[in-house]
Amino acid sequence: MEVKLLTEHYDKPEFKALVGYKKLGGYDTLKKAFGMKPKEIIEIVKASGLRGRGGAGFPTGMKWSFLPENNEPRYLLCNADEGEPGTFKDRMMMERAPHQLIEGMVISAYAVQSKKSYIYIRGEYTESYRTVEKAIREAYDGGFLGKNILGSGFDHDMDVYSGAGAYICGEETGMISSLEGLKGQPKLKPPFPAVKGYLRKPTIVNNVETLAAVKYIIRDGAQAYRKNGTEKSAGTKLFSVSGNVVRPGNYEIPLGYPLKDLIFNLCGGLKHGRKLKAVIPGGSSAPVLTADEAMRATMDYECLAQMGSMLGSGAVIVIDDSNCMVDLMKVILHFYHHESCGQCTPCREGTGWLDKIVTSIVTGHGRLQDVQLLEKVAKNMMGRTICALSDAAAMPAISFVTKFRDEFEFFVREGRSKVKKEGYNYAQMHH
Amino acid sequence: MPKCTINGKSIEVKPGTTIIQAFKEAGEEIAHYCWHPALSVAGVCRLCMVQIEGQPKLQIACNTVVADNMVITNKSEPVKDAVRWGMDFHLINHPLDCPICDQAGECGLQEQYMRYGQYDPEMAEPKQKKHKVIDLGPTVVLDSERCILCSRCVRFTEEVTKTNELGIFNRGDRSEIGTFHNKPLNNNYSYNTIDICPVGALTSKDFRFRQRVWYLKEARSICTGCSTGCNVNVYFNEEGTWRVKPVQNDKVNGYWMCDKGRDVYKFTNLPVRLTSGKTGSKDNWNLLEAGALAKDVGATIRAAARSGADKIALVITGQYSNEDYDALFQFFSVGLGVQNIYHWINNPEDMNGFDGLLFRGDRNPNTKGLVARLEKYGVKTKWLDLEDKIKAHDLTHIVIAGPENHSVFPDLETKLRLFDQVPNVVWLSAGKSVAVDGLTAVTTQIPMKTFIEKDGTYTNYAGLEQKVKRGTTIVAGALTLEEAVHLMSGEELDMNMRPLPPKYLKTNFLVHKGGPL
Amino acid sequence: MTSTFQLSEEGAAFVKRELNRYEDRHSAIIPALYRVQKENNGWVSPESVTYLSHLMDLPESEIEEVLRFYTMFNTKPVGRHHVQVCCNISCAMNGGRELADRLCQEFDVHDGEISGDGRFTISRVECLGACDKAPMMQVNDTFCEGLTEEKAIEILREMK
Amino acid sequence: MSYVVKRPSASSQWYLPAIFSGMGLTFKKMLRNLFVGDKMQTLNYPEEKYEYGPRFKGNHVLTVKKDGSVRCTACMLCATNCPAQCIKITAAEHNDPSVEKYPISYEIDILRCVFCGFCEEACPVDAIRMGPEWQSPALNGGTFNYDIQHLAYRGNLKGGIQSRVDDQERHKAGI
Repeated sequence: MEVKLLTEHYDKPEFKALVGYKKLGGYDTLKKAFGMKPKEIIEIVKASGLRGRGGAGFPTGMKWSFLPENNEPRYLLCNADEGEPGTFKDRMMMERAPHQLIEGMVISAYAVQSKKSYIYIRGEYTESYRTVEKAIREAYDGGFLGKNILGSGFDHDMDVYSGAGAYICGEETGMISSLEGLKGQPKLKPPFPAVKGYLRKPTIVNNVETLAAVKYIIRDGAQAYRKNGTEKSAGTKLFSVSGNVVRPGNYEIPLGYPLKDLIFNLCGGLKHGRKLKAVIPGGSSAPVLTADEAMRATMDYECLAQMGSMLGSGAVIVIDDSNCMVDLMKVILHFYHHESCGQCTPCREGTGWLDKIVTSIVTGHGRLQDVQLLEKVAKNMMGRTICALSDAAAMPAISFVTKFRDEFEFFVREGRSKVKKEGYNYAQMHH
Repeated sequence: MPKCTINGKSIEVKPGTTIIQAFKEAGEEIAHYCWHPALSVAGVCRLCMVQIEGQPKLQIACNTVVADNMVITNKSEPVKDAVRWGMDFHLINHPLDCPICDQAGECGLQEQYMRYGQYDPEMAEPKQKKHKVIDLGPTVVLDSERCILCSRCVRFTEEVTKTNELGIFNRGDRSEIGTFHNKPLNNNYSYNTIDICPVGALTSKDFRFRQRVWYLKEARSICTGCSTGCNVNVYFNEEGTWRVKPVQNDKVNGYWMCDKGRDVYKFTNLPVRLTSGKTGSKDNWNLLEAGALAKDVGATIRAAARSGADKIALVITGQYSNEDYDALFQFFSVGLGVQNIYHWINNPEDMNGFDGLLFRGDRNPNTKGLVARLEKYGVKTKWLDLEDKIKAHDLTHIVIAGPENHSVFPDLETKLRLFDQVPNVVWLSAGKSVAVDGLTAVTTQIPMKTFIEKDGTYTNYAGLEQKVKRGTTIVAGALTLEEAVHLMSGEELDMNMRPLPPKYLKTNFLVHKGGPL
Repeated sequence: MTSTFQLSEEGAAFVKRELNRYEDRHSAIIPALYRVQKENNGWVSPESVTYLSHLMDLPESEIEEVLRFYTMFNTKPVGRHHVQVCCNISCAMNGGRELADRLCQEFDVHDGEISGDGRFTISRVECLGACDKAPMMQVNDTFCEGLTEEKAIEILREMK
Repeated sequence: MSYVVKRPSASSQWYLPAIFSGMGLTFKKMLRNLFVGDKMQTLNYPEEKYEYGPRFKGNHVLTVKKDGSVRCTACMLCATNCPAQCIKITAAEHNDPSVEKYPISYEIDILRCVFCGFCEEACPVDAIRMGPEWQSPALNGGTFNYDIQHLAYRGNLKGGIQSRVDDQERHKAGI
């Protein structure tokens, strides 16, 4: 069953504007939060077991407590650079409930004692940018931002920043670089952003959904939030389901929910009586699950990690048996080739190499050793770079090749897809 | 002081030392491209992988600070494998045009591939095509295909010169180093980007295709282009000198040198050198062996001095070594009692100029040494006195220890016209000059050796004395100023003036190399 | 590179404002480039970068680095309408690539180039975050979702 | 060491029979050479020349590209490898960036050459080969310094021998 916590009022258009939002209980939690000490809030968030919703799933309260205890100015950044293929939840959250995000951010900013925050929205989301910018203006007018918010003595300024089309800016240090007006190239860690981030000042970067969830944790308390989800994966999460299902879209479900139910109940199963072939459970960088695995999987951090995949950003891409896996591999690897920032050698050269290998396979020029080479190159890209993009390209490559090796080998041998419906014909691509 | 173990060697390092620095201190080899001691850490080549005991993932040595009791190795199989693949990733899109690449022979890719490479490349796909032979201004040629995007040059223009000409454009494997629409890279330190380029992506226009590096020998010397005295290696072979490159010396120049200093090799080469002694005047020159000529002219001067040392003037430039000056003063000031000693300052206006990094307005290597000696011998003359004396025809002889590097003496011709008014001119210089050949006075030209052909000490702007050893001989017939002065004073040259390195004295190398006879 | 580029007065004022809006002056590069692109028929020319460099007092190379890094800035002229067809995984599974081909054929234009009448530039892009309504395309700033080939052609036909 | 000297035997002291049999052989050959000339054992050098097999390592040839220009990239590996140090190359910048470097002068001092073939072996682009041609007479010393004109375009090469390594093809193949 869907559990609508964050998305409770999403179908009400008035929720978007300040008036409607306030009517539906908006900014009440902020008042409540100002009644608490910042440390208390951090403790509650820690107790709630909230984990980052952007991809890595790092415990949020723990991240906040990494900030050095000093009076240096610190920043709170909201990561709304939703670039992971298959993910579209943040866009919906910003377009339908900008104030929910702002409220969550002010609470979080109060908790970490930051006086300035930015929402970094990916460039393609022009609608989200306009909505959020408008909402911020409303919030300033309503006294929820600016000096001495609600008489609490807490000052906070918020601004939006638009990216300009780079997947890598979804990586937190890449986003910081981009916000600093540089190329969005990830920075070396250490130092971590919590110590030296935006403009070399302590910085907390959280995903849209994480920050919005903070509001509900403070409103209902940690225990109430924990009612949903599992022991280690608490709360609800939005999943963006796309691909070959009847009803694709965003679904808020408690963590630990069976993937099978998500696909076959909530999303109405597969189209045209097709058979399930594979599922990518957490955005294109998550290793793929075979149909068998998908039937057993539950949507929480542990189960998917155990299956060798990951929850990631919660983008569930459902693949039915009409698709050629080699063809999809080409799409995914082309994406990472296109998006590698070009800093670290293994990723810069490796993503290009992988793309070229799989291209020669899909155009019928593959050699049998190419299948093995894909795996070998991918393995040697893992864990060798500054950020995780290299791994993000390597993991799907390894999982596709190991789990669907027969399809790859068939393609190399026969020069055509094993699937009846052919994949896209790259050799005849219309330029 | 954290202690750590590097490949089994335990060493103690300063707090805050990174692992790669510790490796260098321990004398252990480690592969790397992007790390440079004088630039910020980029951490992008991913070659300096090390394994730290207790950490599951390999770490890069350049961005990891040594902690106490760290046990670090780069000899383990996972590290070797990572480096092998790292090298392969560097090379899959590299054009491998070593035969036409100027860097071949001193190339980071060649050297490190031989040491750490995979030797069995698996890349079968077409390589990424990028721009080749891009003209980046007066000094640098860029080849994007050879570039491994280590970003050293970009960081150099950002952090050292702060001119920001270079950038990395585009992304992924389409990334290319370059300037904004090939605007020229024309700061005074641009050659340094070529030095720090570990591959042949940036090559020097001045040196390009003129020699292969393996034909060249190198000699440690100093740059005589200005009073900073940057430490350099001069590259030479039997045909002459070909280029200079900076050598690290934290007291003087760090790792860099300026573009103007790169020209110092040019005045040492045969085409611009005075190769034999000359005597006569305009259009009527007799060539003579330098030593004989020095003896002759010495006798004349000594005779003239006996009839009045005030008729003789000595003009000195700041281009010679302290030893040269000592001999000169010993002979003229002490021996002959000449009082008319003048310091020829080539560019009085910007004598104290400084560009904030290395380059100084005083374009002589040893002004400080000369000034110290002028003081020591109590010389307090002004240049204008000389001009007055010449105009009053008070002088019969003028001896000029002229410039080695004529290009930094813009006033050469004006000054020569002045000297020409003295009946007898003795011109000591390394370079040949049309202006000197046009003198109408009775002139003796004695060829001098350049800084690379002699031993000597130079005092830089800060008073630091730097000893320089002879590197090579280009004009065998030339003399050092010290030798010329000895001959002029009537003495003979003896072997002690060009002492052999002690190792040759101790062991006859024929015996040494071949065993007992 | 003979003609010189200049922003409108409001444009220049906007860039000046952006310079002070963020903590670091560099942060204004992206907004400034957006503005230039808007005023320069959808692309950023080299001379406009030089202009921005003077206006913002930042090195040209830094602006160029940013310009070339992000995909949303065009460094070549584009048609009046920039059509971006998503070809990433969810769209690819639902015919995004075929849609791009069809559009290219229909309007007789090569991928990433301007059509003969100057109306369209059609390019294939990566995920735009509308995977639930695949295939989709972005025409200028607007998302057109849940397309069929016919529907897409119809939408574009109506654009002048 | 001691030597054993064979004393002439009594029969060999009669030398006339041996002279006549020797002369007989000479005349037999002379007559045969006069009337059946194509079976002659010797050549009328220099009017006639002996052709060696194609694998003979004689005089050097610089190969050319399809457009007829010299294939050599002036990498100097041959000169470096040459034990006799008889190769002298001067490199220059080529106008075409895909060629980049080429020799403006390439000289082999053929009198110094020891015909070891190391130059051929060192060449990365099949620019220098050693051919079956071996006669190198000349009237003065300077002619023994072979330049590009001689090495690549001498008359009997008929416009040059084409190199097996083609840059343009390699570029197309993405190497």
